[in-house]
Amino acid sequence: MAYLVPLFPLIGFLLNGVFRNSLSKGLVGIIGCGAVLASFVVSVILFLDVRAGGALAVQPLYPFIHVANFKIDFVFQVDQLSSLFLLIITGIGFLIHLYSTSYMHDETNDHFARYFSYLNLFVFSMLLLVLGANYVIMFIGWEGVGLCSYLLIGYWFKNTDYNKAANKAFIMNRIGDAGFLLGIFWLLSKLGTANYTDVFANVSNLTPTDITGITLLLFIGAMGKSAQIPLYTWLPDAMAGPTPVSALIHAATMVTAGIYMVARSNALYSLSPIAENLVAVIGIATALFAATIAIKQNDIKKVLAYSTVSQLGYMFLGLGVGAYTGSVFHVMTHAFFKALLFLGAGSVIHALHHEQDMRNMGGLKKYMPVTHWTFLIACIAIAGIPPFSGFFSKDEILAAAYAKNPVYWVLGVIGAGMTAFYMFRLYATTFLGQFRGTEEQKHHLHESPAAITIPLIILALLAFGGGFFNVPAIFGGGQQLHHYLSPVLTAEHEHEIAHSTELMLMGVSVGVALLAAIIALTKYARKPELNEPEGLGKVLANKWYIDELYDNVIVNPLLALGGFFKNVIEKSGIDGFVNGVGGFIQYSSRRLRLVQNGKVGTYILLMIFSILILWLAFWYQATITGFFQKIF
Amino acid sequence: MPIQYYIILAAALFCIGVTGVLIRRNAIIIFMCVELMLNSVNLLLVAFSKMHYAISSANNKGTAAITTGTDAQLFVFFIMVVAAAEVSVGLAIIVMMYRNVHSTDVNFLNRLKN
Amino acid sequence: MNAIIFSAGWGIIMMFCSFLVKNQSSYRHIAAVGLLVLLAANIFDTYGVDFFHIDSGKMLAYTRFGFVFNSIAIASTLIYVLLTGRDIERLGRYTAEFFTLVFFVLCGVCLLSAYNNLLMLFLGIEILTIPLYILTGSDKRNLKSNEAALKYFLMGSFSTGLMLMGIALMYGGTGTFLLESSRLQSNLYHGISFLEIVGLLFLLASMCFKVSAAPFHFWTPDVYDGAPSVVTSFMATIVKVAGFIAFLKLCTVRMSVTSTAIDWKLIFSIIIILTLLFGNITAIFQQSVKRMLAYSSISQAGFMLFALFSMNEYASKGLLMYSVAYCLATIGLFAVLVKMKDVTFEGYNGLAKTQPVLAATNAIFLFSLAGIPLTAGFLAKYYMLASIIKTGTYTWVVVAGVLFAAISVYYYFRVIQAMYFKNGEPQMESFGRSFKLGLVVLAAIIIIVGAFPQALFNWLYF
Amino acid sequence: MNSFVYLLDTVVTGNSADYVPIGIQIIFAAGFVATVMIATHLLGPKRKTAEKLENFASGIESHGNARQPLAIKYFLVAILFVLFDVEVIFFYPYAVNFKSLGWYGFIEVLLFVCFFLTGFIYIIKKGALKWED
Repeated sequence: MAYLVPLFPLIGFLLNGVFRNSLSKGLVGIIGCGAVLASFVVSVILFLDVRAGGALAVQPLYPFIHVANFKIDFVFQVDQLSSLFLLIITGIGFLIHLYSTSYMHDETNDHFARYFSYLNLFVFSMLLLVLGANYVIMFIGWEGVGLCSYLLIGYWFKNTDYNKAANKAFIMNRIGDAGFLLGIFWLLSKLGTANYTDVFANVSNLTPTDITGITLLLFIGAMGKSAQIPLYTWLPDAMAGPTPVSALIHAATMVTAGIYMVARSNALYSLSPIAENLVAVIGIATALFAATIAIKQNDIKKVLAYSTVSQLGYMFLGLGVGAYTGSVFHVMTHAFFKALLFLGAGSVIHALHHEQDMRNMGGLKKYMPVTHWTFLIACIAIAGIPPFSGFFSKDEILAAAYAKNPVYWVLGVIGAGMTAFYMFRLYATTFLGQFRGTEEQKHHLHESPAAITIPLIILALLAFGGGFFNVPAIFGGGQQLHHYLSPVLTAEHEHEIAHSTELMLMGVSVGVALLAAIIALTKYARKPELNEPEGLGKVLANKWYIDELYDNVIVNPLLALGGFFKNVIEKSGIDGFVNGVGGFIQYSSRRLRLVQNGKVGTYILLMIFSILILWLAFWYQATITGFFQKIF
Repeated sequence: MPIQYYIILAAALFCIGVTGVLIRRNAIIIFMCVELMLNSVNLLLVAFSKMHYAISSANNKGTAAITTGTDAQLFVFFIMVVAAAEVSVGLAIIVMMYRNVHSTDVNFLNRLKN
Repeated sequence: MNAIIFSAGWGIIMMFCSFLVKNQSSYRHIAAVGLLVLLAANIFDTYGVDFFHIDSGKMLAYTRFGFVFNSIAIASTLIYVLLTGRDIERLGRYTAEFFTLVFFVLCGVCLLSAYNNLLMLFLGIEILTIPLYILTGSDKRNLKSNEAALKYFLMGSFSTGLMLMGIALMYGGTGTFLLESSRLQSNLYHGISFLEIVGLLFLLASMCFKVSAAPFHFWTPDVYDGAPSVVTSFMATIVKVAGFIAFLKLCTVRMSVTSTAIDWKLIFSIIIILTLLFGNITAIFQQSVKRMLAYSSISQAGFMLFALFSMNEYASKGLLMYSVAYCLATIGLFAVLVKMKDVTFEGYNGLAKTQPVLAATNAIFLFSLAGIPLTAGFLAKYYMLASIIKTGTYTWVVVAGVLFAAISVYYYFRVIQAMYFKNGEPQMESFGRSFKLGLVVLAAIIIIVGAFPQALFNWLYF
Repeated sequence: MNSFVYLLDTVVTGNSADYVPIGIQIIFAAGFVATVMIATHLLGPKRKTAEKLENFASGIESHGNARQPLAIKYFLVAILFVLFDVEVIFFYPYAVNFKSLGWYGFIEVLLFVCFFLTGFIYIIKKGALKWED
């Protein structure tokens, strides 16, 4: 049954892709949304099955690569982890599809269909990634996701900048993928299998060096896909795509792939302290770094993008400190509120006719009530204010971080404060105060249609209530998610902190977040930041000049090296050699064909001589071969 | 007579044939030299036929199967027939060429080269 | 036996048709029907239904390999007749005789695929070549055709002389004409007499001549160039490949027996390298596509020689594959070539614009000859190279083979370049839609065989 | 016996020294060819006169050009004669074994003759033997 889940989006992709010129927009929307809805339904059934303790299903579909003893099958694995991800992907994915039918309605027919076929392919790839029962299948999905992100970011392909952004996303991802692939190869060469069950059962056959190497290489892949330092710069640029695509990338698919992969490989990571520490350090560094950048961004989508990077950092922090459940939980809640944020932002952008600069917004509260309220809920959720969902998940990670190393916790709380600050800055600048756009825009301001608001409302409910799936023991919760996932996340660290300490920690983090939120609200509701920033602000607004740094340190030297090879080595060296060979052959051709002089007598004479020579060669072949063997 | 006489005679005839092919330019004479080569082979085959009969009877105390060596003689017949067929075709080609260019010199027509 | 008798019989029927049937254009239909009958008869024979039980006294030995090859040869001839039948009619008044001779040649092919006796080898080769002398000169008023026929005839009969000398010496050494187990029959001769070896070398030289392997290839370019294109098409494909089948049998059965004491590999490697060298290098500078194809046939022969070098299972399979790939591609190329009024490279300029189907199929044929993957030619070359690698020695021959294959791309792609990237108005004879269809089918076969080679090989076993 | 099959006794042992006699023979063969060619060149007097190019017909002066155009039908008949004449060869082995082959052999020979006849019919039908134009 599991195969149905990716099958529906695949069919949707094929239908919309092949018949994009003949289908009407309505039909395209129905096919696109219907496919994802169908797989959502199947996912729910699967989830209930697994939850009811149904047989853990490893479902072989067909033999994929069979070379001698080396076997890789096309296998799907439905267990607690993958079924949960299936729900997130298909559920959120469906809402985004639904939202897109309205958001993309201005596109022409065939482009509309193209958009939906890409979208379905995206969901398909992500499902493949999650469902695969071995690293190779995961890699197929992994690559598919990368491809689709490229296609969708460059969806408006007439804009050169957008194409550049698409390229950037693809290349950055490829760098990570190379690491991922090497990790898989390493694994295959050591264990001969890539199946999760076999790998985790045979971990003991690996040396510590192997495990560290493999996990680090796999983590490089995760860095690319999940936008961690140093491979994060593609994600903010990925805003070039349509807003629902951003929502899809940030919430349901793509960036969570890295988290999924590390969580899936928890049995490996927990055996390598080096890898765990690196994951945690990279995670917290990214969380802080991205948060600082987000504070000074003026593009509504850029703020959200950096907030995603930052939140992903939290997730990796969780993974690094062994709070796997917490990370997965945060993936889930983050999916809710980040999808909500993006869709809300999309709604705003839609209403303002593709205006993305916050400085030209403001006061939208009264024009777009539904968007406003849902957006506010999302902001509270992401800021980690109880009892909204973000609080529970983020706190679980922070508690685990404290248990591991208090420094992580301190940094995490600072990051949480910044999160609250920039989110409420965003909220205040956008929805409070006075409208600062043109009269024209003001005239057209309106609440978005139902296809947009309904997903917003659903997501708002989830963003508010999503936390209750895993209420910590301290609040008398049952930790349902924790128990549900425990068969898969065997390496979960059970952190031992006293309840009082935990309460204190929560209090501090919530206090910091609330403080930051209030400062931001008061500061920006009345006097939004309209001028160009100065000093440190300018550095932050320019994203610490990281793009420029990469350009100068990596891209430009590479280009120069390429130019050197192209102009010097190839022109004079290789071309000269190749042309020389060609010239020599042509010359010998001209000479050799003179042998063919058209005279029967010559031919027969040559034949007779060759017979004699062949005879001699035959009779003295022992001497001849011996001679050659002596030379060579 | 010892077999090597025959072998040397056949080899000499064969060499004469080859030499003729090499040094003559008249197509008909070249062809005659080829026929000489074939006939040297015929001679050789017949000689070998007798030789094998002799060897066989010597090995079997004077009684060899009557058919021993006859296959070579039959082979000679086939060579003669095939040679006749070749003659008819070859002469026809030479006549055709003669009718077109009034020469039987093999080097006269030399358009196909390089 | 079916194929031999049917081909000879249908040849006689065609002969009589020449005065019984007046309508010129019906000859090729009769020939096509005859080839179909022949194919059916051979397939019957393949599965054990022999219409004539004739005791050949060990002179002929039928193998599945030989039957499959017969089928390939007959089917290729059928394709050849269907594609170029009209052009054969344009050749002169003797269309029926032309087909008669084609059938006789096929009779020789069938003999060569089954011979077990040097007499049969000799007869097969002669039945094969004598009609070809006539066909080469069939354009009677054309001086090039005359010259080609004369050269072919003189050198061919000379090589026949060599072959007969070889056979006679081998007979002297062993006392039998049988191909296999010759020495086992008579325990008189222990070891290998030098007469047999000298004979084998003579035979080797003449077989090399027949398959146009260097340094006995000199006749090939001149004869292929001078003969009428329709004849060249037949001569360069089916006939040459049949020569290889006979050669392979000679090598695997006779030489491998002697090779317990003697290694033929050095001689073969010399021949292979020379063949590849002459074929490829000389082809580069040609101005005429027809002559280029003649040289390319030499270089292809160089690759087919790999099978004789390695003499293992890969080799026989590969040779079968090669015969399919090479025959079909060359027949296709010549089918287009005979329609061209100008057979130089310039004549092909701009063909892709005026005749896209012809250009595309031509490109596929050239790809196959050059050994580009996904075509039958690639797999054929692959099998050939693999067969040598299997033997484990002389890997440098493989390296040379790959290098020369790379060189061959140059002159094959010159045609493609002319067709697609140059401007011109190619002058062509008229042709119908069925001709285009035939070419497309041919190209499809090449690609299908290239993608699913097992379809061909399974035939060897079932 | 040994004396006349000594050539057969050379057993190959893979040692190239065994082939020395062959090499000598080859060199002899090539040398023979070369000697003959060179000798004829050197020995023959070189007089380039018109008479030398004339046909030699037992001292009788030739009349006209021997290469006069000849009606092709003479040639045709001669060739056909050669072809059919030579095929008669196959009757010799049959004649030798006439009795032992019996009726079966007779039928086979009859078949052989029939093939002949088809060829003959073909020739007649094609008008190859038609003397008058």
